[in-house]
Amino acid sequence: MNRLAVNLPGLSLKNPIMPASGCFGFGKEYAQLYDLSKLGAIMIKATTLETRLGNPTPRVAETSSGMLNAIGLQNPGLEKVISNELKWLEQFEVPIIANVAGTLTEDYVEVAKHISKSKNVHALELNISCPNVKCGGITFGTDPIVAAELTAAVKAVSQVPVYVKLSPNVTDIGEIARAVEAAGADGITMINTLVGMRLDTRTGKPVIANGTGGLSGPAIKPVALRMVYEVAKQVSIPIIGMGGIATVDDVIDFMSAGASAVAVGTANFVDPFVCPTIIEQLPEKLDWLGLNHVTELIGRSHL
Amino acid sequence: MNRLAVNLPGLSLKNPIMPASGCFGFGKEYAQLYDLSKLGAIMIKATTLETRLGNPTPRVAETSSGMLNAIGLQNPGLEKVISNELKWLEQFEVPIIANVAGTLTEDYVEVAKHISKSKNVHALELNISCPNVKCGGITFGTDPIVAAELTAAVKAVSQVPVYVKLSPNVTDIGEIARAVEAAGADGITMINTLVGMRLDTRTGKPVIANGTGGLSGPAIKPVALRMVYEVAKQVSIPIIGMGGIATVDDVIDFMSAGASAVAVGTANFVDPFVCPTIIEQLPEKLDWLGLNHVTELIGRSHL
Amino acid sequence: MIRQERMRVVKIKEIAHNIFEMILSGQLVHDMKSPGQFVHIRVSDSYEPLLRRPISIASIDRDKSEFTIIYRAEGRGTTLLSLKSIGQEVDVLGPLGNGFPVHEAIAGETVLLVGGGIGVPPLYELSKKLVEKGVKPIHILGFQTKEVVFYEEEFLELGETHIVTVDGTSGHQGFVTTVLADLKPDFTTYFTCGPTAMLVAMENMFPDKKGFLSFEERMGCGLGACFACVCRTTEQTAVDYVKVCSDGPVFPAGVVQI
Amino acid sequence: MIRQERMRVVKIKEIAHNIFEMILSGQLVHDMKSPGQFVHIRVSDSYEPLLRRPISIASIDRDKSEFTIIYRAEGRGTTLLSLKSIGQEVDVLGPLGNGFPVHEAIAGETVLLVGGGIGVPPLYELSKKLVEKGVKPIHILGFQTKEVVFYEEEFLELGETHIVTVDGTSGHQGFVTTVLADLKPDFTTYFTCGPTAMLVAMENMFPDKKGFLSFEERMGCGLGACFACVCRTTEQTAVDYVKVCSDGPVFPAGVVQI
Ligand SMILES: Cc1cc2nc3c(=O)[nH]c(=O)nc-3n(C[C@H](O)[C@H](O)[C@H](O)COP(=O)(O)OP(=O)(O)OC[C@H]3O[C@@H](n4cnc5c(N)ncnc54)[C@H](O)[C@@H]3O)c2cc1C
Ligand SMILES: Cc1cc2nc3c(=O)[nH]c(=O)nc-3n(C[C@H](O)[C@H](O)[C@H](O)COP(=O)(O)OP(=O)(O)OC[C@H]3O[C@@H](n4cnc5c(N)ncnc54)[C@H](O)[C@@H]3O)c2cc1C
Ligand SMILES: Cc1cc2nc3c(=O)[nH]c(=O)nc-3n(C[C@H](O)[C@H](O)[C@H](O)COP(=O)(O)O)c2cc1C
Ligand SMILES: Cc1cc2nc3c(=O)[nH]c(=O)nc-3n(C[C@H](O)[C@H](O)[C@H](O)COP(=O)(O)O)c2cc1C
Ligand code: FES
Ligand code: FES
Repeated sequence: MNRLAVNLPGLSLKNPIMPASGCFGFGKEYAQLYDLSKLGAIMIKATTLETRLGNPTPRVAETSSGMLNAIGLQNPGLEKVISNELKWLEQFEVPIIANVAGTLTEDYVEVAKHISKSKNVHALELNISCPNVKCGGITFGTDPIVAAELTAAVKAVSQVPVYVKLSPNVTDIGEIARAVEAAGADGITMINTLVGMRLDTRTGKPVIANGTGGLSGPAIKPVALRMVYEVAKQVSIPIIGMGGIATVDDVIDFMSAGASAVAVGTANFVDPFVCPTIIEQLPEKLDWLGLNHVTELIGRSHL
Repeated sequence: MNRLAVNLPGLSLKNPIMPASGCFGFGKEYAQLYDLSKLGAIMIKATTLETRLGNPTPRVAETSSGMLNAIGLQNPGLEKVISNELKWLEQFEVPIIANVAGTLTEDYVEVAKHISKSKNVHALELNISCPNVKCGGITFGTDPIVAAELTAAVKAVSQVPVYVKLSPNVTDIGEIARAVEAAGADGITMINTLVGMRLDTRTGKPVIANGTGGLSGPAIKPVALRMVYEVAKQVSIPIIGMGGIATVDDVIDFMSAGASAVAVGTANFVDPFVCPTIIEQLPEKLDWLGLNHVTELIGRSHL
Repeated sequence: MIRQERMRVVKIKEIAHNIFEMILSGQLVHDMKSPGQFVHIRVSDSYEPLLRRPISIASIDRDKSEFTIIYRAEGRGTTLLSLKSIGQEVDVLGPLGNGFPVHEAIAGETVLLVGGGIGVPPLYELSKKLVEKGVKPIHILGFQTKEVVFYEEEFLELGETHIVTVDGTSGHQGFVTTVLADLKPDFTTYFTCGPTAMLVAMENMFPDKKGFLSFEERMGCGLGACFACVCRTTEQTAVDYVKVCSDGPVFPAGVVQI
Repeated sequence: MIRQERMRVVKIKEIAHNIFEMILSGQLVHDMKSPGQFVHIRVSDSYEPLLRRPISIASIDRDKSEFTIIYRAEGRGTTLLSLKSIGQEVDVLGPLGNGFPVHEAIAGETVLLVGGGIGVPPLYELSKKLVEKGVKPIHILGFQTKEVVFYEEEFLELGETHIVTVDGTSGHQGFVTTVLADLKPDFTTYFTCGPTAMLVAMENMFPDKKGFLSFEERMGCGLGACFACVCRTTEQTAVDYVKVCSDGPVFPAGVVQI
């Protein structure tokens, strides 16, 4: 028995640990460091229809226990992602979750339609929560009706299950979660970054060229955990939790709050081996808790 | 000329630094450490009509660069606050901003009516953003119409200017800010805490007895700064900024983003002398920036 | 007076498994008033960890301007504290709170000092003060296991000392209450510090005795300002609540609802 | 191969005002390929500061498994790094990026090495490698003021060295370009590292020369995965952008839009 295996719509995960979208590129760089087949899955960088060159630099800034980023969805575009990146990833035994972004509903639909046909793409992650682009992104993530419509439109064309990635920058995240569930989402991934800002104390101007950026890292863990806990009570589709995860204890916490699997983002920059390290430590941690299987963790806060 | 003086509705501040509500009690404890007359103002602990005993303990938990609290508005109640606490504070030359809380609109109105008559209360801070009480608090702070109605009701009875304290747990904080401005608010104080959670990794249960708590401290500074920046663009009433301020540089940042004065909360627990220290360092920092007066900082990010 | 001071580490030693004794030097020592008071320590200049850690004063040496703390390196903060080396500075806020009332014991009397685990340290300074005064202490010190027993010798020098471990690997086997039930000591007043379960047991065992208990609660400010460490009181008291940090940590038996 | 290693501090010394030289020991040294590569350093085990800091490799001693970094203690991270002491461990990720192409210079040639401030360090290992090969380096090293000048002797040992300070307190007065305008040196290739303004000046001054420039950009991963450090390229290139961390930090003149 594999004590770490988790089954989710479209995803047969050998363990519940995966790198978060945008924090792992398309895997090539981290493949220099370890075998990507160790991972439960990989959430690849957001893919848009066309090539995107992203925002001007500086694109990142450090904050207390966190960082801001405004990459601006830079990516080679649908075609190249399919023919180069996904193709290259086929050498690993790891399911890919393709993060889909766009400006209009049609963009999302187009990307979803094609990328979901790729052999190793086992699920889509609808990015309706990117705070760093002018149109699309977060605008879809703050209105339950708009979010539901987009979800339904993508579901209609996708060959694989669709997870919707929620934005924490809302008054009531449960409302959005329920709306996308009702619209047919197979799962939820959460949370994306909190909108934040850092100023250059000397000049008074924003450090990030884009002005604002998305806050990630350990600083946001309490907010992410609270939201996972809240949404877990309100939906019955599975949640992939993220936001500040950096240690095996963080994984336990998110799964306890109701996540069925987790993603690690910013922590990859701090410790590039963080994912395999956590995977290695999980069994020992289950022993410590007196649990046989990682799925026993899911939602135990609610018992 | 006092380079640090700032004039705001009802408040003639000798400097723009004040302790934030709930992080300084009613001043007595910190008066053992330094002369409270040094402070620009004092925001006292939330006052409700009746005595409140608050939430069960544990009420606080540490997080990365932050902390969660769920005190639950514990306070001796309106009468005792006026006759004991405010009376005692009269010995200091420092304007008091009274933080007003309640369950129903009538509670707020009643507290505001009486507390605003106290000699040293120069302004009210309407707490429509406390995340740690079941009724009242944050429920008033997430709906612009409700927030506006409450503001107008309190304005109608208050003898002193009314500042409204905004919650960051909303999709569009600018909307709430505009609503309370239109309803007659004299100023805005922001931000209150972000709703968060910490779990005991061993048991999977929340560390804070209340379940969730309010996240404060350096971790939330980027979010607070972004919100101050955003609201400053949308309203013309002054803002008292807060959220993670711990150093003189943080003060510069918040004022640059558009705050006319700032409040220091959690940092008082880390360094009980943080307020006088910052006040002492401010002139030197103005020199470094080549500025004559602290008011020149206000909103320079927007230039 | 409460001060904030960067105090110098004069000594640091692991005296039992994960239990560290640290001696700090500075002026703040001269403001310490009673055994059982505590200090609030910032373990690093980073914001992570952010909050100070409350640690009891275990021993005071006024002549040398030094005092001792004894702590278990357990979570993030105390582990960082255990990594300090001699000569480094530690940011200390204190002395805080109200300690054990030494004046409640009279010369010639026998008193009971009951400590559990990391609740033992403040009893050491207390015992020194009592002995100085001519009071005879009996020490009952409970630990989990032999590995984490500390200061047995030090307490023995001051008076009768009984060690008890849950697994029986050192001293008696059981809990402090096991020893007390066997020993049936004759005493006027008890002083105790340790886990809540032990405090409850003590109150229950000696309902008619004068006793003083030291409490623990999660803290924010440590000064009385934030209402983090509030405990409800029993009906016998005139107030609804007390703050562990500024009203306590030591309270007479029967005050705090436990 | 890129490794993550806890390397030991063998030496740490303030060699100029706020400029520190640190020697680190470990196996990672043996994977270093070219001068101009960098390492990504985690300065503490706390999450605050969170991100690694990119620092150039200033000198390599393969025999001893040691390498040197030289950095200015400026912000929070580098200040913490400057407080390390001998024997402590530092978490290093590296070697990263592509350095200066030593093979572009041929024995007997004269080349120009132009550095500004904390852009000077990587030129030292580069110069050593060039000299080993029989290439003759001319060093033009610019600093703000005398107080922050470092490694003058070390560069002198390798070849002709001109120091220039903005305020004229050491060497020539002015910028590296002032010296270059006076000196009119004869060379085949230039290698440069320093503030962007200096890189721009170099490209403008020698539009027809072969040149290699080392760039700085804020980084997240340091590996090429996060798209933080992207620079737009000029029209002469086939790609739209390059990443400073993995495609650079060194690029041929004319590649990066500056
Ligand atoms: C008045 C008082 C005196 C104390 N004296 C001693 C002593 O002499 N020696 C000793 O070893 N311990 C003592 N403690 C307990 C000590 O404060 C905790 O063990 C310590 O705070 C744990 O911090 P950490 O960094 O190891 O754990 P973490 O898990 O990192 O702590 C996280 C947060 O929880 C708080 N916390 C965790 N456990 C406790 C606890 N038991 N009580 C209060 N807050 C806690 C921490 O202060 C911190 O804010 C005392 C506690 C109090 C209230
Ligand atoms: C490839 C490369 C090689 C470098 N080599 C050296 C060297 O050999 N010696 C040296 O002194 N400096 C070098 N630098 C610059 C060095 O990285 C920064 O001075 C350092 O990151 C500043 O960190 P801090 O903690 O002092 O400042 P903080 O203000 O605390 O830094 C905040 C954040 O901004 C980033 N940052 C700040 N300044 C810079 C900068 N100039 N470039 C990139 N990121 C920055 C930090 O990495 C951190 O993420 C190099 C930079 C790069 C990109
Ligand atoms: C540099 C960077 C780039 C990101 N890019 C994307 C992206 O392309 N698509 C997306 O859905 N989320 C993106 N995110 C958000 C992360 O996937 C994740 O939701 C968030 O960072 C919170 O997790 P963390 O705290 O572990 O980083 C990005 C985050 C970072 C830091
Ligand atoms: C322990 C604690 C108690 C608080 N109590 C109140 C309160 O009574 N009323 C209120 O408006 N805000 C209260 N706050 C919020 C603070 O005033 C402030 O808005 C928030 O903590 C953000 O600032 P900081 O990061 O500087 O702490 C409290 C915060 C803390 C940490
Ligand atoms: S810790 Fe703040 S009141 Fe006791
Ligand atoms: S720093 Fe991440 S791509 Fe260069």
